[in-house]
Amino acid sequence: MDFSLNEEQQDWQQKAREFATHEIRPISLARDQIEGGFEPWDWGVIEKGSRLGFRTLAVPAKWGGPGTGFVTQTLVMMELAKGDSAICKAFSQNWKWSHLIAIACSDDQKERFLKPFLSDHRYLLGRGITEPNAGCDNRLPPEIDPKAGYRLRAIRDGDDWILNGEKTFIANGSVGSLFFIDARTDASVDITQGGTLFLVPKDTPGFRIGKVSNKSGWRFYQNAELIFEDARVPHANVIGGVGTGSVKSAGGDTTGGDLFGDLELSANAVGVCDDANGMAMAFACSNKRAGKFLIDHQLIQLGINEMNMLTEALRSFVMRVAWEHDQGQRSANGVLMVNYSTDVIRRVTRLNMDIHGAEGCRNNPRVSKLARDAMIWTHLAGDTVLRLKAVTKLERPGLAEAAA
Amino acid sequence: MDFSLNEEQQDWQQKAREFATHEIRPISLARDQIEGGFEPWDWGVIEKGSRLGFRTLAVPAKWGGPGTGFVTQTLVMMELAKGDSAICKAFSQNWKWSHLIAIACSDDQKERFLKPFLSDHRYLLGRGITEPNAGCDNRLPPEIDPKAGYRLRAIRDGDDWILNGEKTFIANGSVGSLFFIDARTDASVDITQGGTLFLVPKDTPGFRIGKVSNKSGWRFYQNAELIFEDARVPHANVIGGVGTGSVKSAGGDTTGGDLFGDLELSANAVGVCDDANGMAMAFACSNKRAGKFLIDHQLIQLGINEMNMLTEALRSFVMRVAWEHDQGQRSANGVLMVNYSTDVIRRVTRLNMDIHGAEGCRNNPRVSKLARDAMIWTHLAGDTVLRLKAVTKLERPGLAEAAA
Amino acid sequence: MFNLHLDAEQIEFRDTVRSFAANEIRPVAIHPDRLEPFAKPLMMDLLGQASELGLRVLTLSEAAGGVGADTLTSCIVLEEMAAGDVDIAVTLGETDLLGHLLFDNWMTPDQSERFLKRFTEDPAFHLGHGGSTPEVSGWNYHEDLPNETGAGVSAVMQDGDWVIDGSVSLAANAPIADLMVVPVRSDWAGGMSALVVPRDTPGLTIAETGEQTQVRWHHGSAANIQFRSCKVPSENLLGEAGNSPLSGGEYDALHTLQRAAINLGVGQAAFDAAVAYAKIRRQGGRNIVEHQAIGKFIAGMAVKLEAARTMIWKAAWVADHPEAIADRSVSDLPQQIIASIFTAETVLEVTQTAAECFGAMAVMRDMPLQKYVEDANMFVHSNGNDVSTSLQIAEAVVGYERTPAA
Amino acid sequence: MFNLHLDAEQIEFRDTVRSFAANEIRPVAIHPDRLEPFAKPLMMDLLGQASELGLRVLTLSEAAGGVGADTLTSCIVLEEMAAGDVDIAVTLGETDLLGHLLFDNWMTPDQSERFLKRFTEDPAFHLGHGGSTPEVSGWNYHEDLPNETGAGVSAVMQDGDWVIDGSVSLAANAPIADLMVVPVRSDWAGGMSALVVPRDTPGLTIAETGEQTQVRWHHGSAANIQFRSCKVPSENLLGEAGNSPLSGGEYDALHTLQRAAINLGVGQAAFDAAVAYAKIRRQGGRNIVEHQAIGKFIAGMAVKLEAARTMIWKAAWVADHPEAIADRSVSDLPQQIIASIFTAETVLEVTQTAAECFGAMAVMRDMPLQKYVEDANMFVHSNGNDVSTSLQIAEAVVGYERTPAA
Repeated sequence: MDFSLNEEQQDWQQKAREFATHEIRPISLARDQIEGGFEPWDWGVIEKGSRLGFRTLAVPAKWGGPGTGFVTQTLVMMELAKGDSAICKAFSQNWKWSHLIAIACSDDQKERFLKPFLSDHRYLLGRGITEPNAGCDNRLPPEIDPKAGYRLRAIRDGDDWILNGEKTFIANGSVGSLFFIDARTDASVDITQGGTLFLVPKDTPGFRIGKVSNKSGWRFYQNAELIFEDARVPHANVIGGVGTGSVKSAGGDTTGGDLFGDLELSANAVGVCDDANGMAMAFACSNKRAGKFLIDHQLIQLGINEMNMLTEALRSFVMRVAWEHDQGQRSANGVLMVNYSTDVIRRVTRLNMDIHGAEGCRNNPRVSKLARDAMIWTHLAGDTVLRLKAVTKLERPGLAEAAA
Repeated sequence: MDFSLNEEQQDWQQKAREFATHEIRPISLARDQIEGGFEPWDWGVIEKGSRLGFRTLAVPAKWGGPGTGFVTQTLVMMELAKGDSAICKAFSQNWKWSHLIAIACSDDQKERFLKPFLSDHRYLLGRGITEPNAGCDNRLPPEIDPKAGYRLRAIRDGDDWILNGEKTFIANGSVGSLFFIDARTDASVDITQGGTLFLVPKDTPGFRIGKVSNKSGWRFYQNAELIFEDARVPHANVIGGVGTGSVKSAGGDTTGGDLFGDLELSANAVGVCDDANGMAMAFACSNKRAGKFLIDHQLIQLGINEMNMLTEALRSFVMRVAWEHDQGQRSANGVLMVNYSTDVIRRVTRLNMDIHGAEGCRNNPRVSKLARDAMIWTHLAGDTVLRLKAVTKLERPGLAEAAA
Repeated sequence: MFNLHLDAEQIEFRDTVRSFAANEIRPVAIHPDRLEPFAKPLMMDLLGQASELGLRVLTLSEAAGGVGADTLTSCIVLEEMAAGDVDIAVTLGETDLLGHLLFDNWMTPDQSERFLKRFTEDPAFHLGHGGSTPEVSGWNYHEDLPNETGAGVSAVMQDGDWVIDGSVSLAANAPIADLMVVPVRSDWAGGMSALVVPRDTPGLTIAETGEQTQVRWHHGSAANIQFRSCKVPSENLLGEAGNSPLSGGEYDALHTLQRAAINLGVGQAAFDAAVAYAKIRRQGGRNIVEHQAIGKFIAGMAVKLEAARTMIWKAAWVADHPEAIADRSVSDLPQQIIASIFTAETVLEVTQTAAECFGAMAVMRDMPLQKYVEDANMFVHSNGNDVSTSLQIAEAVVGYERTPAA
Repeated sequence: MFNLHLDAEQIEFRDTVRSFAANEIRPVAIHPDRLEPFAKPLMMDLLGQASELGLRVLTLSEAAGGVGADTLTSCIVLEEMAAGDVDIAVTLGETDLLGHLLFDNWMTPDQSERFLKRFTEDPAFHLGHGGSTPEVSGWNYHEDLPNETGAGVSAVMQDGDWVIDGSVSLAANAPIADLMVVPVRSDWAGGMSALVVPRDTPGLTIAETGEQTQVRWHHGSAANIQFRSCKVPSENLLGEAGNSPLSGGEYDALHTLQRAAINLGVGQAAFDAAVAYAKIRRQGGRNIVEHQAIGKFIAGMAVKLEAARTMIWKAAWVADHPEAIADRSVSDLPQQIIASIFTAETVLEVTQTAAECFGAMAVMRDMPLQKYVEDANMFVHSNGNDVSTSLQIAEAVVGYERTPAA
């Protein structure tokens, strides 16, 4: 049992802290307050971060990346998110698919796509699975309805596949250079058997970006529609096998989901909570009510206690799971952790509002920004479907054992 | 960063698990259901556990004990408490004061008291600080009232001290062989300056046991009044210096409080939650409603999710703090953790009730036992005073910094 | 016209019962000598005194010899009584409710003739319910399945008599009832039937459970009862065979409301105890009531109790005035279920918060707080309250209509 | 006699406003084109239409030319209006409340003479409040300190005129008000005074904040106002100098209640949206309304809204019937504060739960859920609601009497 960080981990943590303090945080609120869906985006901070390695942090050393583990990635996300949750996500979104490429792509695919990814500071990655009528069903396919889930069609045509359909809310959609697209190659069976995952570069003929989502939280972060009208994708861009089910197409953790995905949102939440805790304490130590600093009122102390208590519980959980995932350990812990991060980020950002009160909320829009960012967790990390899914990963006793 | 357990830790964990399964759990509910304050107590299980080392687990190797660290102690408590929270506490209570003896007592005192403690399987330890009108004030002495806190008087008489007064709710009170008694040697100043800590063996003339508390939870565990009527204690039994403030009398962690005490209740809570989780899952997998096993109802899945989620968050927090305390790191984390353990144990034992419903609660009194045991946390680990105290351990920015 | 004035009689009743509970019941009910042991025998003397105050026949019509109070008054009174002792309140409430339904609604004049006089004249005459507690579960949410009924008693007609067999666990009021109302499965077409069975009928055995555990998981007075070829004449049938008036919803709705009012009384008692203690307990150099943290507790409890009481009174009034749903003065949601689950959850929180104010004293068996918490826990997890109950409200919101089982 | 029937007029008002909100206001208010941009200009046309329905003079007495509705009716109507658009409801409510207080209670006949005719005849005539929002904070819990008042405006008497100086941030209704009611510090003995100041008075500047941020932290129509040697005649004093009727508690109490009713309308709108969506959104092979998890959400929201509405109606009725406290039909706790904090917390939970039903759609700016959540957040953290507010209830429970500041 050892919680200390090694030198590499400390170095990355420190580098991320400085970048968050000097480059992210100074622009964070201003970007949030820009009207529009695409407009809050800023290539400047992405390029600066990319030069420091934050875009390609998860690429393995043998492919030319820094080759960091989950613990390091977790530490970096906590720091970046403290500067801005959405900007942190714009970086870490690329790590998720870096993991996917490393684990699931062929050498030829790695050659064709990792190289440009590593060399171009504006090369971003995204994955398209959600569709207007297929969100949660992709994550927990219902037994009673095998046709549930994504519908985007892919039909074989010689050495190519022809894709038709639409994806929605796709992360990095409006700024990505390469997308991992889940399509149905066989509509007669469920998505675990009839789904296939394709590599689709942004310049693919017949593929274009639709509407960019204009969100109340994570405004910097881009989500957009991807539209496929007879889009032609070479068979060489199929990841793993055809029809083996895109969610697990290469037989391993191809989604970045159960090992990295849960960590990503949970670590980000810790950063937001750290930010909230700092804001709340600073406000309480510099504003008075009834002749006393807020920090000297028990009501405020109880709020500050709860904020810090929940944040430290979450941080402990996240560091533990990061280590477990570095060991390749799979359990319910990943999903339980990300569910938990939802409860914590929502509560902590709410308590930050309570401590600021009307005056503080009015005078500092960052108080509301943190709560708006936190709302994103509700559907990405802590919705009912994900909570039910966690239970499927717990061990169940047999009937005889249970009744004993 | 490394969460794995070394061999010694695994061995103790395994040994505790077996003892809890085969010796504690089989008697747990029966002892709980015995009328009276003292009557649920059972020397048999204490002696058996003592032979296996569970009574003296925290005594350092150089004094003849197993010399385990906080991580090991934490692991053992989690296992024992899963068998029975109160029986676990009856063992771990001795560890707390073993730490105190090791750190704060003179070699002469160690010689006189550690030896009998190590050799007698019925030799238990207790600390007397709480009095009928002095509970929370001992933990967070109020600035505005220096006379607050314990009042038990000690007056010097030659080589002895004469003690008069009364302690209440004293752990192991009715079964202890040696007590650490906080007394006022100077009533004109506050307890940090006018308090002194004495070693008081049970056969001290003028010292006797009063009423044994009859509690709704932790029924096995003993709390009793200690009554001092001209009790005569040799000066050689003063720990540290006179009037240096008993709470910190040897200048270090003499209470077992901030390093061990917080861990003790938190680890115990994890064990109770593990127990509740197992019970809930077993019940849900063997009982049907409306034609389906409860585990196949979403309502129950959501409950099971929350129980496991909170338990794993708490376990992570506790293991982290155990390691931090093994490193001698002091921070707000200990108190925050023990506050958190209160919220978790209360919620998890409540959800266990929800899952059992009327029928399950009626047919299995252990469901209510866990909730009754959990209520103990409210005043020992998560009361308002402890939550406010945690805030005093957080860093506060200066006014200029806060307003910046 | 909207009006929240209570009438003078309601306020007088409340005052009378409040003072009876405070001065007569509570000193005995929460005396350390009674609190400490597990067993809590029903305080028969005090039950008798409460009966003498008219509370056993509170909602029975004046024509039948009762007080003729409405449901609201009954809820007000039961709350006050429960603040004294929850078991007396439950016991009295059961007899009162069954008395009103039997003699005002369900019995024929001939049947009333046989039982009413003894019921009204004997203050120790109680009524029992020989079935399971109301089933208001929502486990079959949006499924066509009927909810399970716990009925384990059947009756067949033989030579003009009903012959009853089976058993019921924890039948309400059975230890003290002179007359039991028993829902039975019969071979008739349709659903359940209901019979009245005098206590001394051969073949009926009433066994007090004698639970000596820390928490007996029921309120009031209850016992396991058994029927073995127990015969009652055909005249003991209530309403029609296969169409039990107990299944009509009225008993369940009023029973649910009663329990909510009693539940609230427990919360109020815990709150009153906490406020009184906070005013005298000193910590941090001042009485704890002056600490913001305790103030926050007190305010939270006060708001919750006020809300629960308001919801119960509303549901009680609506129970007597269904036309207010038709004219859209109140919503068409099941008000008694709303009041019940809202109160159960609320009172559990209140008792736990009150216990926090008491520190370690809250877990001492000779102090009442631990009892209030356990009573509140039971209300959340008994009498049809469970995690599924509220799904019935969701079905009402969306207008789900269950296809009756074939 | 306890009675929860609404009268026919109340139900008719409710139906009218509900249908106006659903058919006229909501289609405009939550149209994606309006939702997406940060700025949400007040919809003046619809405000005018609402005014034509009589809602601007709803509680003004009939004698003065108003509708003469009671506080309960006003709460019912404002809830419905707010379900359409919260800003219109707040704006109308402010004018209506000030109109009632000014012309029915506070003004002398001479003063009424000068302003009433224009007020009643011009549907675009609005009233503004040139002070801070009501202070119902509890930060001085069990301390003799008075709570801070935000008043930054002073007035001195000069040659028979009041000369006003100072500024107020976010004065309610200032952008549209023709007449402002302004609390001022004066050199008179005692407390604050109150003046009416016509909009076009020289020296009064009204600057719309033009906030273009994601969340402007106020509801309704508000602006920063400034007084620079602004003169009004001595006849513009309301009541006595040093004894402002605004400080009498009536405005604060009714204002608090109004806001609670409006807050509730936001919750109801979110709930209605969630139920409608749950009925059509398919997931897991069935419409999500059929999932227990969603059923639990729906039930929870329904219970909470029902409870909040019941508490608001009670407080509204009590505001008009203080004698019910004296006769002990209702408790002597501050019902409007209870209703307000209960509703604020409840509606925030409801809007968040409703948002959960919508998944990712809940955070899209062209969809209403994100707005409902933010509106609810504002109610919890504005208009005197903060974490300390409930301590006032605790003081009422224990009967703490504050020694007035020297």
